[in-house]
Amino acid sequence: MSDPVSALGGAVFEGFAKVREIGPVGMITLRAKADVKGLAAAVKAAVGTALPAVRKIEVAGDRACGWMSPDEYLLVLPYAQVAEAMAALNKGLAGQHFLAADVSDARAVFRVEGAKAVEVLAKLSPVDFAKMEAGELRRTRAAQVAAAFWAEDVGFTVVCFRSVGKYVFDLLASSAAAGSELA
Amino acid sequence: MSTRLAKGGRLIDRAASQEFSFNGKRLKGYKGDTLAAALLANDQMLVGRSFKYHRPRGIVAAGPEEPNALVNLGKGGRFEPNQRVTTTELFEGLEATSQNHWPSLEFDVGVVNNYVARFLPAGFYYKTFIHPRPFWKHVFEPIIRQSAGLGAAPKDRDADRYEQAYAFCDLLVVGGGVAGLQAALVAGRAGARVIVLEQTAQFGGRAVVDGEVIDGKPADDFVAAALAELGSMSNVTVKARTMGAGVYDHGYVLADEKVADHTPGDGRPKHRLWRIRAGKILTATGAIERPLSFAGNDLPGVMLAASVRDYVVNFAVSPGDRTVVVTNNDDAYRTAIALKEAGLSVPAIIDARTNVTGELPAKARALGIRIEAGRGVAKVLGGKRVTGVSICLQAGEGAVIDEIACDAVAMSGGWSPVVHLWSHCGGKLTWDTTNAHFRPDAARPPLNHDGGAMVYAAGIANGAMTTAAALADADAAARAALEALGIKAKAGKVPEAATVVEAPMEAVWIMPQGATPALKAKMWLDYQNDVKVSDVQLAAREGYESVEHTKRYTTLGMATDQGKLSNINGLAILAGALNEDIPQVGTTTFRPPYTPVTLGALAGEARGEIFQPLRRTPMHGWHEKAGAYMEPVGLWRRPYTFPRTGETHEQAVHREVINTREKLGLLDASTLGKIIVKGPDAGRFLDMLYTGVMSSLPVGKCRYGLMCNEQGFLSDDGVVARIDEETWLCHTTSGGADRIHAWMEDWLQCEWWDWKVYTANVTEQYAQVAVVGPNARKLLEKLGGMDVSKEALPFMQWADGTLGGFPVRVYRISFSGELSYEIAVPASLGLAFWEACHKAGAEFGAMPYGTEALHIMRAEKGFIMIGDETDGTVIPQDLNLDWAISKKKEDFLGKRGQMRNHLASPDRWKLVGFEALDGSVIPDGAYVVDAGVNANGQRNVQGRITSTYFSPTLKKGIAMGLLKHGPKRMGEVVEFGTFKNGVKGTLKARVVDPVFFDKDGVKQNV
Amino acid sequence: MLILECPYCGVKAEETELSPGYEAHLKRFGPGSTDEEFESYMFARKNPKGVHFERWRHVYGCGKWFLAARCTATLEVFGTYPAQTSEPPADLVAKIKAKRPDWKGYK
Amino acid sequence: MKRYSVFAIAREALRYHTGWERAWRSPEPKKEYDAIIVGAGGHGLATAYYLGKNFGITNVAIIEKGWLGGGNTGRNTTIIRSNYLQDPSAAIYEKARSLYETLSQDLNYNVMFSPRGLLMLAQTHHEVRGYLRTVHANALQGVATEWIEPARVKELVPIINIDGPRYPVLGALYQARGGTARHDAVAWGYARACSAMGMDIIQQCEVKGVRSEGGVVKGVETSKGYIGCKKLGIVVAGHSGQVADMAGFRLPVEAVALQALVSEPIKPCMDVVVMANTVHGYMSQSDKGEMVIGGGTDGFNNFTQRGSFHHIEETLRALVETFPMISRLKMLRQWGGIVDMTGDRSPIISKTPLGNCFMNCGWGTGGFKAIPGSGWAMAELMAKGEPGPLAADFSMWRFKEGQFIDESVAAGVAH
Repeated sequence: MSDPVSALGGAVFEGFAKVREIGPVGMITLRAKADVKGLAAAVKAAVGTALPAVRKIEVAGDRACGWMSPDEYLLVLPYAQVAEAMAALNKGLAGQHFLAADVSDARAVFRVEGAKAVEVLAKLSPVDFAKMEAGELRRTRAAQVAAAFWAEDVGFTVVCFRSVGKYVFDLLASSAAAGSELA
Repeated sequence: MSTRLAKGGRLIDRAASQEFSFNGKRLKGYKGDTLAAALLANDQMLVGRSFKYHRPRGIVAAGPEEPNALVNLGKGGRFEPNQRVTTTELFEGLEATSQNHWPSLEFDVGVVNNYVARFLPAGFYYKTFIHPRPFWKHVFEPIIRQSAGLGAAPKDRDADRYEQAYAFCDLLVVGGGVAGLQAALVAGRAGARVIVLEQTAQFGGRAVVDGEVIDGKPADDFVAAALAELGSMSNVTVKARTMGAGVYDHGYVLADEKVADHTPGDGRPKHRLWRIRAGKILTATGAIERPLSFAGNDLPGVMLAASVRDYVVNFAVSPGDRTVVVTNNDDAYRTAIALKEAGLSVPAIIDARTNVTGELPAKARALGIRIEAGRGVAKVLGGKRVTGVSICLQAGEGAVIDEIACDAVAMSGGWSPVVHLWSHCGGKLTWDTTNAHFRPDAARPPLNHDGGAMVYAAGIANGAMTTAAALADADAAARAALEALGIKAKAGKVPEAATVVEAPMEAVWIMPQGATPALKAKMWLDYQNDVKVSDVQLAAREGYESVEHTKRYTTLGMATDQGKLSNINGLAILAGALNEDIPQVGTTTFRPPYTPVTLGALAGEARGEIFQPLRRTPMHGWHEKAGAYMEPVGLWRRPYTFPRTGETHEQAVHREVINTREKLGLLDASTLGKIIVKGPDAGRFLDMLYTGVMSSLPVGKCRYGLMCNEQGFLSDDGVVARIDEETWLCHTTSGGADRIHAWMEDWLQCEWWDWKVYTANVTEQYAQVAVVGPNARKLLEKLGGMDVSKEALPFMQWADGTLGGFPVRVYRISFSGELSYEIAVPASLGLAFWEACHKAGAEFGAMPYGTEALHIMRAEKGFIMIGDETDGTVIPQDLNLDWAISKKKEDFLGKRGQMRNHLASPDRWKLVGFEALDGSVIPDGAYVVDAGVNANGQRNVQGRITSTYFSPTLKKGIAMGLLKHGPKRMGEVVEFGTFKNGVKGTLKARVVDPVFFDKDGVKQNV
Repeated sequence: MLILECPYCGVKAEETELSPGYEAHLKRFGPGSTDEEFESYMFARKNPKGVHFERWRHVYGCGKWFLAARCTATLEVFGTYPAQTSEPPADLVAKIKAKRPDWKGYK
Repeated sequence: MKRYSVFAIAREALRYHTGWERAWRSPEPKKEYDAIIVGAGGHGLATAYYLGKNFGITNVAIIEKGWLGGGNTGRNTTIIRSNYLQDPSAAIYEKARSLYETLSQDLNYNVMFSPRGLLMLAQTHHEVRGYLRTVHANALQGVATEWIEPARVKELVPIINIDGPRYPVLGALYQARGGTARHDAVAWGYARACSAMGMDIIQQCEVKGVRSEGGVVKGVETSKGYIGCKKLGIVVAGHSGQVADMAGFRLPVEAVALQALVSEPIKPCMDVVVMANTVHGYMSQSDKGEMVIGGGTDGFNNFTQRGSFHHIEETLRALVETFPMISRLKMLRQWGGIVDMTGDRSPIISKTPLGNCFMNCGWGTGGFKAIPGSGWAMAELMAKGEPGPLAADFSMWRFKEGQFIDESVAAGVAH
């Protein structure tokens, strides 16, 4: 068997900001209502974070849990730890109404880095970045496809569907082209 | 002649000379020039020809209102027609050519229209060219089209790129004149998030040109200080060269930033389209001067008075040595004074007002300028250039009193506020009698999402006509906007501007008042479209009384300047002709954009590779390398076939079919939709969604299912697998995953919200490979890792395991009638698994196959295809799929719809197979004809083809289709109407069973 | 270019992040209903020039359907609320009535 | 009515065009008419015209809230075609198209019908099959269309990017006698002809109510007072629901915004009309030289005549990709109209629950091209009280039966 391969094999672009594909990253879609018994503990056991508030993401090192909708969370973790985390969820939520699905391979993940990273995204998403709160996970649109991002270090982590990974990378690269800074 | 003055010029850098060309002539200008200024500096007054009569046209204005001076700019991939010279910044190497003439600008054959202009009044084409009938298309229309059209059509692909960006603010200030800057200062100091847009490269608007004094200092100082202060505020963004193009609902504003128009080819985007969402919008867009309607007012050399001033003050360019000023207001005297102070001659100021008082006329008199009060221009003299004016009594009919030689005329008919942005979303206007213009009616603003005012007008754009008034108005407007936003403004003093007392203007719509028809036929309203006073009067006479009728009948205001100069003058003429007041007649609707926006900017980054998202499976790159011919399926690309060297697509497809049927075929089926449905109510939910029963499906098994919409029409199909007690996996068609997932969520969220069901679209988590053909099991056995025998994994079951070390889920399902496994692996291993299959399958004759082979094989088996057998009007019963529809269930989506008369009718067309009697392939889309014609004379039909192929397996044409009472008519011969290469024909075919191959399923059940 | 606030995640979403779904509070008629009932469920849509209740999905966000009260003549938005209800909330109805005294109320 | 001709123009030119008479009268309403048409757009005026011409009914008033031709008639992209798939659509649109052929002569008003040819591009295999089906259907319906190969497409439209790369052109459905006409002139020409027959066009007159007695219409309340009528035709696209409300019935119609735009004019570069449905855009070049561009509708009820701008962007993305040379042209003006959409996106020409009251609406995005055929069929319906063959399938009761006239099935679109 071969090693898992991310959508673009780690493509990189350097313009006024740096764009690089990272991954493969472990991701689990967890559907459950916030008041489900044992949810917080199961998430803690799976990725080591608290349950995020509405529109927030709780980050703990290379693991995180993001609020996706009133009954959906996105768990982020190292690719190799997914099976273990799935087991923890299934155990912790046994008997409850929930759905946990491994979506690690269904996503492409990018880092957009640099002091002007926000300008790269401002060309693609109808988001008022100045009003984004600390620790906010924003689900929106990047040009013509769905995307989600949150601020991390000096820049953003951007998640999209795997099949459009190349499209999103090309978009980010075109937006980050040297000389096209917004300010 | 027009020329460059020896000194002066606020905006030019005489040390930086720039070379450019016009109609091949090499000319020189300075950095800071507009192309218009540079042309005038080179005595190039004649720059184009008008639309209809091909009259010679010169530069009239100095800004975006310019109707005449449009040129072709650049060449090749940077060629751009209809570029306005007054808003084009000069750059080194600029190449421009004039438009709309043949063979040359100086000598244009089209000018013949001018000499027969009398025969070509407004709307003449509606009244003629009627007979003979074919002549319109073949003779008249081509002539009209060729003579219209202005600039040349670009030929090449655009060499530049464009981009778009979002921005958000509390207050958007459009206009970087002193009013806009003052508003921005008030808002910026209050801590509001502010964006300021200025369409040109400079700030300050008219005040800096007219030498206004603010707080005791030149306006230039005020502007510099304001920009410095705004620049220091982190909450304020100031953008030059950015035009506020349009205001849309809920505070959405489009703005066009000309990033690299003046530095072409420097690698930056040419334009950036800003999509701004503003809490409130403040429009401080100034005003536009109106021409006066006198005979010959369109000759090159007749210009707007303030524009003449702009050229002199900003660029040190004199439009003429001797300039006559014609006016109905005091402001135009500033032009006379500026010209005189620049050492130029002003032979006379012709003022339509009988009583000329005020400071500015006094100053003009003191400078020794002759003032002709109560007079008007009877006619401008000259051909391609002004040579003089004859003057008359304004109150008279145009009898000439005197002639004055001159080479330029500066005219002013008063000022119209730029109300476009106020009006785009429905802001209403009020008529201001004092200034004879429409201005925003603050009581009736455009409304925002909360029902409050969305736009505030400020300064001259709001009818505050002096610098002092404009500053005070802008200050107040900004404060009002802030208050509505809930932001507290800081106390502050409004800067004070020195005020020159001006006497009232007097509305003059026709000069002279009682002009004869001959004169009125030479008074231009719309220069570019050649609409004259006489045309508007004709429209009114003929009953085109609505302002919209007049505009459309005469084409007034429909040229590329969108009537910036002509609308109010035309309206006044119409009101006069109808004997109504101007406000009763009303204005036409203001539509975005304020000035034209390049289509490339509106398309943005979406071109070439990123025109649309292209969805790729993990094996996409492999297919491309293998030379696959791809076809779009939704946003996916799927291999249609994998042609080998020398093969046609058809040959390749046939090879793939035969190989799969005889040996082994591999298909990338990753695009198939996969949706997990889980929960205590999941079975109940799926029973509502599918026409069949899914709740009873045992764990480990698969079942084919159909989904209908509420109308009852078949919308999707696929195999459902029961994963565990609470979990099902639903396969959808390739294009259907997102749609079906949304459909599920719609019902769960909006109808059955108390049902405990969760869904997850995991389509992209898995790559899926169909291993198909007699050798399929051999391949899997060679990969090894799990038992895929007939006993362990019978047809319509699934199992988890490993194959060749890959974690897999294997579905024993078939869409080809062959022994077939569909194998799902994590997408990140998809390519490796695909390659492993090819490697291991080589000895069994493995070949990839594409969608066309897939389609043929399913048609040979009589399997339906969503999108082929269905088209949104077909119900499962039409396709003899009753076996997949539960009779027991009380309800499922679509059941009630299918009970309606038309859908329950026994006369519906139903699925059958067709075989042409001659063995040929029946043409795609052909209809089965029936006897006679219907009440509309159309041939009656009784069926149609839904899929038709040459079957490489059976070596003949096969087809599926729908036929009235079809299944009861097996063996009958029917007739198809065919139509190929323009020739109608017929083709006889026999009605047969739609399963053409291996009816008993021997091959798949091994 | 509308902005509607998603009642689930609080995002002031712009129209391009949403997908429209036409009339809200439709009552589904299945088997057992009359042809007239079924026709009215499928086709007889409300089309007022004024206050209208409609469905939107925050498709590029949390994926949830929500409902909005909006004026079709001015595009004023009176409020948004979750989809799991068969009629508009009373406080929203009261708010609209206060702003639009002529409005005849939700029917 | 004085006839229009080149001689009339020459005669008038000599007296500075002071002798032209009004194109239509602006009378005050009479107390009663044999028939009232509500709505003086193209469809309403055409209905009145054919009532007079085909049935001799000339005691007719056409009542208009604003100005004649001021609604969708003057806001569309002027495309005329009849290459529809379903029999009822093909019949009425072909009737309209054939009437357009001689409309200028019939009305003595040049409506500039320009049968320059119309192409619907096939850019997926699915679309190819859909158009092949249409071509076969059209051949049996008596509509002259053909399937043409990419090389011929390129010949007809030299500026097209035939090879994609994204959506290569695989061929096209071609209607050689499809084209365009001058939209305003259609309304004006009909209005002038109606007025000449003695009909009253009453502008600036808003209908406020419909009066009936015993289930039969008696007249309309208007801003100019009550006007009686024996028959009432409601032809008010975009506001059909509102007027139907006054007449006491509900329509299966929703109002949405449809947008269009024109570029600045350039010299002729495209002689045919091109529709690219895969990427959602269509374009033609007007006689003035403007590229006339249209796209899709909004998805929400809207009466503002302003659409959402992202639809314009989507359309332009598609067209810039399809015709790369337009990238450096400029958008001169964009606007919106309110169209009414039915459950199957096909029109309604129908009797109504109210006696002697007839409805013509639901043309969606396809109204302009239908005007003469729609007027013809509506006049027949009003005159006879029963639909003729052209209108028979467009009953407002078809939805209950599930008998749709669905044009979307062959990758076609309704506009």
